[in-house]
Amino acid sequence: MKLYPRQRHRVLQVVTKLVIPFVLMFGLYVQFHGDYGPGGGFQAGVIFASAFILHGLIFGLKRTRDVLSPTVLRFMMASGVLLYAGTGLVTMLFGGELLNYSVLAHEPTHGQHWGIFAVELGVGITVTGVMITLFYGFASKR
Amino acid sequence: MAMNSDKQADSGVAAGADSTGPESMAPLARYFRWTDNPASIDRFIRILSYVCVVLFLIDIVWPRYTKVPGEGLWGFYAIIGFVFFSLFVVASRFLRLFTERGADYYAPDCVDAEEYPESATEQLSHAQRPNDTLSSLGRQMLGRDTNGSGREGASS
Amino acid sequence: MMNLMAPPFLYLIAALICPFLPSRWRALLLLGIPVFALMVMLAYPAGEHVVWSVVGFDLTFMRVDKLSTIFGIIFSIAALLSGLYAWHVRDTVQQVATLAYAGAAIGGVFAGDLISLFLWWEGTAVASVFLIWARRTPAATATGMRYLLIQVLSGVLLLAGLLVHYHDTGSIAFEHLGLVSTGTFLIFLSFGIKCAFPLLHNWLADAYPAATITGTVVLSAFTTKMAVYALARGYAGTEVLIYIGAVMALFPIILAVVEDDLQRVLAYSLNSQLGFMVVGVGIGSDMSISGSAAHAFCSVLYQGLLFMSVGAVVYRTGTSRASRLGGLYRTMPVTMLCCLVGAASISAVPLFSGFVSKSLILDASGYNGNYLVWLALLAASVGTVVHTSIKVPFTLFFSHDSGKRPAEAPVHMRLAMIIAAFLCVIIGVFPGLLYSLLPFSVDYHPYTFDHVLVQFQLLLFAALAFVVLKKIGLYPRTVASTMLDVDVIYRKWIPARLPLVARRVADLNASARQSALGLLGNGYGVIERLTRPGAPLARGWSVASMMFVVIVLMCAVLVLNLL
Amino acid sequence: MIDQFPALQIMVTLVAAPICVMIRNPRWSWVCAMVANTFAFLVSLVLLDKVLDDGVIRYAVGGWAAPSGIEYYIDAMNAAVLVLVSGISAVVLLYAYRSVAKSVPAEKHYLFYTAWMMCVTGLLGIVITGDAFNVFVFLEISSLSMYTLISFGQDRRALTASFRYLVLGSVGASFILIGIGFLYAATGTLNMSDLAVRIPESESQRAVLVAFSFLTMGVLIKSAVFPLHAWLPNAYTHAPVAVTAFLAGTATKVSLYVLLRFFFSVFGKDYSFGQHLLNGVLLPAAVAGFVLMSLVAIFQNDLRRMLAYSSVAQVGYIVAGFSLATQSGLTAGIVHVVNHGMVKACLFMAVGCILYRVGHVHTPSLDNLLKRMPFTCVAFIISGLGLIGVPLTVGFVSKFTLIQASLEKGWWAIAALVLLSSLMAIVYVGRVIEIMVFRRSRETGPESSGMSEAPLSMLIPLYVLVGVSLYFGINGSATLEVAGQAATYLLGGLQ
Repeated sequence: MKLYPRQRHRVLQVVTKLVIPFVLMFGLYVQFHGDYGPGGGFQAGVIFASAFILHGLIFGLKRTRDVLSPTVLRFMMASGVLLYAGTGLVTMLFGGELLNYSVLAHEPTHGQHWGIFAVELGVGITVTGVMITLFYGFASKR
Repeated sequence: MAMNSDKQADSGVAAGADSTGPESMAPLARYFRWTDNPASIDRFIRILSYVCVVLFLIDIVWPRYTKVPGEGLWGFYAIIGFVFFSLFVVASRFLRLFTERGADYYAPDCVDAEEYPESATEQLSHAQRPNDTLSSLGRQMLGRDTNGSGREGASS
Repeated sequence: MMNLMAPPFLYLIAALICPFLPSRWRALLLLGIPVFALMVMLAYPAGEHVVWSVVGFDLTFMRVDKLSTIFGIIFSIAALLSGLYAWHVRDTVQQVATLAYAGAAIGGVFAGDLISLFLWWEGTAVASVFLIWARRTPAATATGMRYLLIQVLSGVLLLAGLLVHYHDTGSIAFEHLGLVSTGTFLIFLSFGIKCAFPLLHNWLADAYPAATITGTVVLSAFTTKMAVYALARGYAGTEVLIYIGAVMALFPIILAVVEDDLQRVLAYSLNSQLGFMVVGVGIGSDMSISGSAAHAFCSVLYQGLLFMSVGAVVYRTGTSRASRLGGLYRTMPVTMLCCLVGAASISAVPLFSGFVSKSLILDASGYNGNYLVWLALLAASVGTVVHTSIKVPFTLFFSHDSGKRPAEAPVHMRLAMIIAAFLCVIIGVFPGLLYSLLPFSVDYHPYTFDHVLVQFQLLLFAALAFVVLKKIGLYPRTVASTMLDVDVIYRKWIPARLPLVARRVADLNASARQSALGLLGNGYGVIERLTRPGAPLARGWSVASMMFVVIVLMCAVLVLNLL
Repeated sequence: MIDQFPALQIMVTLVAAPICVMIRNPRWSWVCAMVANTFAFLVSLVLLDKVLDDGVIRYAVGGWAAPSGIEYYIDAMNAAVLVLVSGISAVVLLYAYRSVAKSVPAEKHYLFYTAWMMCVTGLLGIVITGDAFNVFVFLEISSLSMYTLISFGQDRRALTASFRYLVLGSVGASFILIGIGFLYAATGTLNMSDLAVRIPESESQRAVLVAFSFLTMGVLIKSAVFPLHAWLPNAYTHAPVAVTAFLAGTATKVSLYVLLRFFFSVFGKDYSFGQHLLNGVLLPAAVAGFVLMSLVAIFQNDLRRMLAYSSVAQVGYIVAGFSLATQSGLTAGIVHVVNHGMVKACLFMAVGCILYRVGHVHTPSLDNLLKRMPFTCVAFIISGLGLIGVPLTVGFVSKFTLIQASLEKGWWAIAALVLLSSLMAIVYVGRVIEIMVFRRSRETGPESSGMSEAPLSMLIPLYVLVGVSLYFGINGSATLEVAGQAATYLLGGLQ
């Protein structure tokens, strides 16, 4: 399979367009349901990225880049890490140890919930960004 | 005899250069003029011999205190003195056969081979200097001597 | 600050300021410092003073007891007399060297530990060599170099010995050492060189005639006596010293009898006198040690006196060759009389100083029961008569008339000689004065009838022998010549054979160097082939080979650990 | 607030990294990195001071207590290494601005500083953490960013060098991971203090042994001990010179710290050097390293390459000091970690200055450089003397301690070889100095006559570090005391 299809695979294109929202949706589910069921930021990030990778495979790199430019990706990676680290700093600001979420809210359980949520979100964003960047990187090599 | 011939041979050389009269001698030295007279020397030797005989005889009549065996023998020390003296002389003459070399054997790195540096000596002849008087001695000692020439710069 | 007032340092300070004074003041300094230092010295109570702690060692610079004091006193007197004798000298080098040398020697006898002893030991070597170089002739420079080499060798041996000794015992104290270990043996050898043991004595006869006139007088006083002191301090009662001393007393005599240079004759006689002292040290009884100290005391005086009188002759005639001198009594009667006093002292005529000191050693050796040694010393006494007492005054002042009519010695020289002669006689007449200074109190009366009798027998029969030998023509005439001594080995024989040896060594060196260089070159080649840029060791290894190394090493670690 | 410092130590630079990415402006991202790094340095100084006063600091991340949670553990040993890493990083970063501006395209600068910040974070994290697996995580962070940093090098050889390092580094990291895995399997814990307690009690000693072997190999690869050093010379030669200075001063040193931590704290001295034949591998490797690599350094014509091989040799000294496994041997090794870090960073910074002005560092062509770049050359010479181990320099302090330690243990041959290798150091440093100072310039054109000193912003950091190293050379007891305390901690195990 060629990565830069000039010729059109109609079936694939149509199916892809149908599938991508569901993939994104599932990614978000895995992301936000991670603290209750199987899942978490890493897996969610990969799943989320896979949607864009699929898009890139089918419609070509150029069009995907139009959707999600490398600049945005870089920003995503940085902001994900920043979100993670920021959470840690905030917990320290609240007087706990690094990443001790219990201090984030009045009740430790709530605090941990929020903490995990933020951290996982950071991981998810970063992983998404990294995955797509890797794909761009390899795909752009001739 | 040997001394006599030595003296005669040398005085011939010396006579021309310097007078041997009493006036060229230091006053003190005049008491020793007998050493130049062979007859006086013979007398001196004779007296020495008599004294030796007397010393030897005393040894016979005087019981000496001894601390070393053999020391008490008659004339032990006399014999020792005579015999060892002769032995040393003979031995060194014998040694000389083997060890004598020319005066400049070690030249040039031996002081024997070179003259004594002029600057370190003050070669004044007695004839150039009058006899000392006490006052001249004092002056000399304080370095105000006017007789000697070039004394001050002897070796500075 | 008061520590700097210790006598040795006084001398050194004087030596430091000496060059900056006008000439007359320098000569005065040479007189004043010994007197002042002597007073300071006598003011010290017995015990250890001026202890300086340097890098963990306590260096004792003033160990005052009777043994060191007697040497200190005689060294001060010698410094004073030689200062007076050298009144005419305007040579700053000599004056500084004299002060430094005397200071070092006095420091040496007051040193309470081996390290400070070593410092003074080298100090005497370095200071004294300038007295030789001050003659300023090429030969004197060469001789001085030889002298310095030997003296420094002695110092180096002392240092080595002291290090070994310190390693063995952990102590640097200069007390009785005894010949017990490598360290003490090295120190013994070092003392032996300065004391001119037989076969180590060459420097003595080599250097003394080479120094300046006053330099010779100074040299004769210090170095050897300091060594005698060191032996008495460290090796009293060492038996081998008795035999060394006996040989030492005897053998220079034979050399001296036929020697032409009178200064060298005196050097040999000095060596012979040292033999007496060494025997005394070797016997090690209170009496013999005292005898050695007393003999050293007297020896400095009469030996100095003899050197001064010969020096005065050299000063006036420019030579000390017996073959060129004779009949000088006519114009140098005072010098002659002083020389006779010195001769009488050295040959131990009663009423002169040698008599009261030599008898101590002779009797001590007699009581010690070593018959041969006693006889050897007796023979050496006779020998002294042969080569010094008769030969020096006779050839200088009487004998055949050389025709030279030099003026009498300068006044200050005469004064110095007269004082020395006076001291010799005073000691001879009142021996109690000397005996009260001795390290051990001795109950000894030299003036018994027996003793005076045998001494006169000995001396007068020796004189008789001289007369007889002279009459029959056996007594050796003085001839201008050089007598070989053992130093011929390193002055003539070795240098003569050196070119051959040197060529051999050079050949060997060349071939060895060639092979070594070849080897080195090959080794270098191998290394360079391994390590130059791009060579196996210096190449960037490929990933595969790196992985190979990792795997091999991993296997090695696993195997080693799991076995 | 001061309780939070262990976390701040790594968080500051970690946060700075994404901020750099967002800023995207070369100058401001540098400023951001610089601020963060300076702050980290101050934090490490405070920590060192606190550790020396009050003893060990423990910090439970997330509030989870030690055996189950991740713990930051700081004793004299890692406090010293923290100061070294953050300090050298700060100085070199200050220096890097001009140096990088010339060699790296401007649009990539922010990425460069980001990678730098990540690398510092990783290195500090390795040092500060008390959790074995966390060590691996931070090791990966630092390694990955290091590969990136190296690949910023000017020519394409930098890419191959980086790639080789990547391969070998990954192998090393995997070995470490495998080792940690085995340890976890054998003991059921990842906390280092806990491991130290549980390893002797573990029932599967064979697994522990395998873990030990893998860990050893992995760390040895990362710290470039002799036969496993092959990645280092190329990487050091082709990386941007500021990166080289930074890496030479910190990266291998941190790996050596890990070695120490595992050998002495986790497995214990008796385990590492007693019943096992580690000496049979480690010491010969170290000795062969410092002898052979010094030899190789003599023949190098590229200044950076020469210094790179010399670095391998110095690692040999350090490992030799460790393998003596005595108080004084360890002290020597630790002191040399710090001292060599400073000296090598100085040397590479000086080389960077030369590169900045001359454009190459081909040794034989640097003749008469002293005339043109006096300050740089003087700094090079001072640091070169430190590398040789001339008295009054840091090199002397550590080499002297090492020789003393080996004599103390009775291993005369080691002492002799150290001296021999120091002689070689005299040769290879002396050769450069000779060329710089004494050799007459062959061409007397206008180009060689004028003075063209490196910019102040490069010289000042260089001289700051030279001054610090001189201070520690003259006042050797300062570092020796800290190192001695660290050695005592290590030999006594974890408290």
